[in-house]
Amino acid sequence: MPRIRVEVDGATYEDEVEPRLLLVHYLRERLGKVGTPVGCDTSNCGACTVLMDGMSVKSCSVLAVQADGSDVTTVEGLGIDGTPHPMQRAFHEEHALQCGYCTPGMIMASLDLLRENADPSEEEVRDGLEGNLCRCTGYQNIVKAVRRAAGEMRDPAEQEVTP
Amino acid sequence: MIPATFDYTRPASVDDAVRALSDAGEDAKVLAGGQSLMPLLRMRLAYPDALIDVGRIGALREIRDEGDALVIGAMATHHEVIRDPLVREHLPLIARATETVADPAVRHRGTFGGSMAHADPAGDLPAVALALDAVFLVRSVRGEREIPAADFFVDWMTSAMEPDELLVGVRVPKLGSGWGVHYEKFHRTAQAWAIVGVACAVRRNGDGVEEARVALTNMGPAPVRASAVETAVSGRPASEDVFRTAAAQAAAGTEPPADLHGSSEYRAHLATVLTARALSAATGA
Amino acid sequence: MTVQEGDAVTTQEVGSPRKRSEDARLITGRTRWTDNMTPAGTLHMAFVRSPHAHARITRVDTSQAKGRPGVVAVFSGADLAEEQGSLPCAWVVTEDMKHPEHPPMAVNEVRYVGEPVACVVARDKYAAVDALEEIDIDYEPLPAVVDMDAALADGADLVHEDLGTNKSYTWVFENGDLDAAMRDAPVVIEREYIQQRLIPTAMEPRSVLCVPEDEDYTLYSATQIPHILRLMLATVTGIPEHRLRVVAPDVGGGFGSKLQVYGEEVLALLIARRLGRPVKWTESRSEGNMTVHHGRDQIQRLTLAAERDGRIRGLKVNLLADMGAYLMLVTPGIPLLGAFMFNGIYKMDALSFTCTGVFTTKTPTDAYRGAGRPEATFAIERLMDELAAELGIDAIEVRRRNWIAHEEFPYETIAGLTYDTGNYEAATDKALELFEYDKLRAEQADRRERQDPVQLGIGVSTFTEMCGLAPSRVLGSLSYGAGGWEHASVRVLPSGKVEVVTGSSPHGQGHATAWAQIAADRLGVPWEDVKVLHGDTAISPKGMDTYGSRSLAVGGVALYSACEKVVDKARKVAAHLLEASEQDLDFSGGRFSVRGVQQEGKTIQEVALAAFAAHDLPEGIEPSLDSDATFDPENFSFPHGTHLCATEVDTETGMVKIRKYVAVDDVGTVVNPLIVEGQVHGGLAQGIAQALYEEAVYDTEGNLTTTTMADYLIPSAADLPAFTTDRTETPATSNPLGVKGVGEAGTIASTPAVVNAIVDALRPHGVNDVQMPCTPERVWRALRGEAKPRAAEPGAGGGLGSAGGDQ
Amino acid sequence: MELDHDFTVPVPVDQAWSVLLDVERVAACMPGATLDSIEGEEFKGRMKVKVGAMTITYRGSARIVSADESSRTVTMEASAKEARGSGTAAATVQAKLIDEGDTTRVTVHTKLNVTGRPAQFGRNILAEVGSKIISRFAKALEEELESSGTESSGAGAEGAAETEAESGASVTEITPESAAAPAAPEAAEASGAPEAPAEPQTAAAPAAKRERPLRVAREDDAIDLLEVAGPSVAKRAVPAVGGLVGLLVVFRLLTRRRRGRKKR
Repeated sequence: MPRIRVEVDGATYEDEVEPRLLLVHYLRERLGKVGTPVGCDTSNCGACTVLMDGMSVKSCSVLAVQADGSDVTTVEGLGIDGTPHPMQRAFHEEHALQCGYCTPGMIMASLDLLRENADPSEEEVRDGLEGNLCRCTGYQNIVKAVRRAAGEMRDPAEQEVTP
Repeated sequence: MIPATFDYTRPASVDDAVRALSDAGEDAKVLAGGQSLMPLLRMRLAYPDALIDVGRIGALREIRDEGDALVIGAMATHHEVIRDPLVREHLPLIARATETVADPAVRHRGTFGGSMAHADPAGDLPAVALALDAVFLVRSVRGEREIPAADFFVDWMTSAMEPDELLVGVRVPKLGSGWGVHYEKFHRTAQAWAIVGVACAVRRNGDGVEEARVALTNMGPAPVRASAVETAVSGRPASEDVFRTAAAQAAAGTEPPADLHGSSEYRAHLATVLTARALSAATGA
Repeated sequence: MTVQEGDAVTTQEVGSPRKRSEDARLITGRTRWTDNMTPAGTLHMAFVRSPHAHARITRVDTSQAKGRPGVVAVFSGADLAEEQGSLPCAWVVTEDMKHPEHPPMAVNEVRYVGEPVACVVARDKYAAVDALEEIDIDYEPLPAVVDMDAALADGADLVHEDLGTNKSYTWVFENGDLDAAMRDAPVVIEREYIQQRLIPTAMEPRSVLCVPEDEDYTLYSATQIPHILRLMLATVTGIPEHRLRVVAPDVGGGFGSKLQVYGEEVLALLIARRLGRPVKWTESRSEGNMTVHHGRDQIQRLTLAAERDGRIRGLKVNLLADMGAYLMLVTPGIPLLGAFMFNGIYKMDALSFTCTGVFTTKTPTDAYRGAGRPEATFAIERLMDELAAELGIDAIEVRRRNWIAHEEFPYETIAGLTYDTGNYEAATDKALELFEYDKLRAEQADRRERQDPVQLGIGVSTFTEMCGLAPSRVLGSLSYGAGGWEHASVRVLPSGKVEVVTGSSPHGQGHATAWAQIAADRLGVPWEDVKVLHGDTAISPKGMDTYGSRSLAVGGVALYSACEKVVDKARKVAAHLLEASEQDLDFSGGRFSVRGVQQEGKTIQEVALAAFAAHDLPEGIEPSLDSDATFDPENFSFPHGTHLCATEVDTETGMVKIRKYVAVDDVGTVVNPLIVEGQVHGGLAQGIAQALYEEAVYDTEGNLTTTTMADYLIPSAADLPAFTTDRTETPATSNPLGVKGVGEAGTIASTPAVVNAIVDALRPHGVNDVQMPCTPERVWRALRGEAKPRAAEPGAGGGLGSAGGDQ
Repeated sequence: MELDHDFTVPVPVDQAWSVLLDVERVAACMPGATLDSIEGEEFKGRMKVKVGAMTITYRGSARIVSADESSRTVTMEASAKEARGSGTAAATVQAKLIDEGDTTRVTVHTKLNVTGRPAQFGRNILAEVGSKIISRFAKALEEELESSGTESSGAGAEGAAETEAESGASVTEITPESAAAPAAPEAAEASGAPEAPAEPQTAAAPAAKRERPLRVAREDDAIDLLEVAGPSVAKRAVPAVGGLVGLLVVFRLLTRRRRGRKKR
């Protein structure tokens, strides 16, 4: 069995895995990182979205062996010392979740979206989240939350640039 | 669902990869970005004996300028292709069409070459390759060969590559100046496959059309060039009327599939409407 | 309890947009989905499912699978036949209803694609799924029964040979003289509408974990109904009810699909009992699409008679409702929930409703968001637009001429319901203003004039619905197998903190937040001091669970009553402590004070501590303020509203784009506007998705071809518009909170608004219907004047086998 | 799914009739099928369908359920299960011969019923693959019937030709620059020459692999896992083969193939 070394949410893991083991199952069943759920088997729903080396991926469509040497961030790795990440906070503030099953993936996809576009329009947010399905919210508040988080995340950045 | 077992190798070079592919036999599959293969594995519609993961071969990821053409490494991700300055400058049609592929997370993993080798008639990129007269660079232990796009897409999810061959890159001639491009994708939801897509490149000469390339997505078991349309617009004024008349022949000679998402008849109709729109968009008419 | 009492309450929490307390764990991934739990020793189940729509099982060979590494046990249906019983149907709608046996795992015959046939239990999921390939099953195929009309024809192939018919029941409701209404009616409109089959698609796939402990079993399940499930599991398996504990941990959406007693739940329990180890099963999405009960699937044959001035005389409704292969928990009753809604908000002289439940070799249908009411609302709201078109009257105006005026409430409808309150005028006026109706009508005229390839259509839906299921006496009269009450209890802890226990079982709605708001107001304690407990039969022993927009309108009111009882008890203790008479005490802001002597008082926390200490309690008072209450509503609640939708229809491709959507809902008193708005948004998305995207499609041989999300199209953010939502507020008079249900309203209202808008855009082209989902191809075909083909042609976004087999 | 094919073969009806009754020969027309055993009237075998990355292997049996000489109608049934999944495939093939003197008109009515995963997608795998397989079956049957008229002429040519002419042509067509199959392009261009495709087949091994036609494994033969790849390649290639010449090629090769039965 191949041996992999992965950093997940700041901790390093080394494991022997079956080649066919999906990254999401590795996270959930081997590492106990059950914060990332599985919602489909065709990579449509996006519930399992995590960041791999900073970029969003659907962890049901990546093999654990493919993540060898990578740095994986899940929803559990966001925030510092129990303080939620601005994106998490915005989802709460804007009531951008109901059942919450899509939320981890939605949050991770939203972070990826802001990595490339710090100030997205409503339409850009909608397009950017095309790969993440939610059945509860009708997306309206998700869009609001992402734009709110974008605003909050831009501010500290601006402060850094203009000391 | 869960994939069945398979062996896994991760060669470090193209040479190693083709050797591994040759050794593994015909039931081995190349794992590129895996964004089409993984669902098939998970649904157990595919049972490869072995996966040869070419994801770590840096050389396959390069996009380089060869003067009158770009060579896009097979493992360049959709994400990289969309943002590549060379692609954006010389082959904007590829960038445009790639933006419509799946969703951002899939585009981070999915690769240019993988989409081509998968040869899905509903995939957006094969028609683009066909429209741009791309040439597929294929390697095996037996050597290297080049397959023109017109010969590469053989049938429903079937390319001209042999089981022991690896797609290493795609050489796409630059369009040069005077060309306008557009990819018109028609689908019911953002994530859905194209019911029909039209890849279009038009070179204008003043108010007229000098040359046009039109290729259709999902209008048959493989992408097709709408050559009747190309001929009909060449040398004519770039006007909506001309485009509409020419596009009426878009479906000529095609065998569009009938499936849940559209009947053959509807696809044939769509091809005409979308082709006219693509021509207009490409020429700014 | 009276309304006046309710009015007296200071409402600082109720009505405020509290951010949800549930969110903290959901946004950080510290969730408790059933699949997240894997106690030591857990075994994993996987199922072989029928590939046939209909077949006899002639042989099941599990021997090879048993030998696979990691496999602990393999069972066929025959192996469990003695103990597995039959899955329950709690709603015997007529005395002669045909009600077939429904083994959790098929034994002799399979009747839909996806029906479980054998089961592997292994050390992990991977090993279990691998072993499925080693199970060898022989089938003798039998004819698939896909089309409802064909299923009812003489000599039709039978789904259940022993029943001798594919008809489960015919249920009739009639009021008024329909013949008189139809006779010489100046306007008669006849239509056939198809309610396509839908797959509920909660984001969390079903999952069940059963942990045995001696003779006791704890079953964790992604369910909406832990209480009902416990009773039903006991009934089906014979395991005594008190030995069973059912827990609904975090549940990722339900929309009716988790209002069910599923075979996998029964089997997990039986197999955990056999093996003495925890057993878990989680479905994959493609498995779930085949086996989670489906929704809708009706053919509606409608005749509306009206006067020339647009006034409705009467409506005749003839329904065929696809039951699928078996009757599940409330399968046969779902279409009947619509029976009383076909008249909508309108006055009419006669209503005749006939529904025939039909067996087909498809996944059973059951509740899906709205459950019967969206179908009825669609029918009447589509007919109102057709009537307007027929008479050349504006679609709003024709409704005005028929709807119940606000001063006419309470109003007994032709369907025999008493609508307590409502103000259709107010909601409509507000919606028209927000929508800029006249401006859009002008644009529509302009586009028509210019023969713009993109036409604009405006769709109206002035809906109401009955929810807050349900008065037990009504359920009894409909032969439903249980009551419709709900239970709540309130525990005031020694420190003054409060635990609320509710029999409602949330799966995303936000009960923990809203219930705390209600309790905080009633008890005068800080919102943060209230903890809401639910979803575990060991913690919340009584309940009727969550569906039918009932949680707040029934469960919330039970809580209100329980809080009243706490205050009554506390008042006695406080009076004693303050040496005042009860009548002289005021209770406000959580403090009892002696009237006229404001400085003398006891907070409810002080009273709670005193009750706990019990050192000095009045005679005959127990040392506790804890109280519980059960509320059985006297009536349904009737939320209503006006939804307006503008669509842009590309006449060249048939593509529909929603340009603008305005929803003004009246859901009575609002406890938490944030949550209400969220419910409306989500409801709209699902209703719009029925109109435009979703359909479960079977081919002629009964194969479901929409088993994945690549084919069953759930809209993403990029596919839906931004909604403009607002409210009017007419409190319900049927409960002291004045609340009405809101969970299903958006779904019920929006579907006809969208389709009306599409038809409105195309009406100048001679189009008066587009079948749902209104795919580009269907719109295109409608524009070409093609009659609905009944042939088995693929495409059009749909195929065969969904409500009627045409497309 | 029901499919109809109709063709005329240049052999008298009696001769065609005898071929139709030979299950082995008829079953051999199913592309990608391998015969494992013959038990009385029942033929057991398997069929590997490979389309792009997808692979489905079926195991099953075929037999003649009725043969009515008076109406010259043969009905054959085949049923199979997926080797690794729960799905099934069943086909009822009714072939009817109509006497037209020196020639015989053949109508083939096929009812194909596929269950399981291949039938459970909106992208119609079933239609894409199933209809093409059946079309190729009908085509092969046509060729088999035609070959019956000149069976002796091809006898003895030991199995070099493993591929139908049309597939040979298609292979060469799609891999014109295959370094490993240098002979292939010539073969394609020379497809008019009856013997031409025979030679490159062995040389062009990797190329031919994807496009192997049916072979029947004898009891004394090793079991051969075969596959259908790119089912409509044949169709695309037909124009390249062209007209009567093409048919002649087909007929010769098939005849030899039947005699050859050589293990690959």
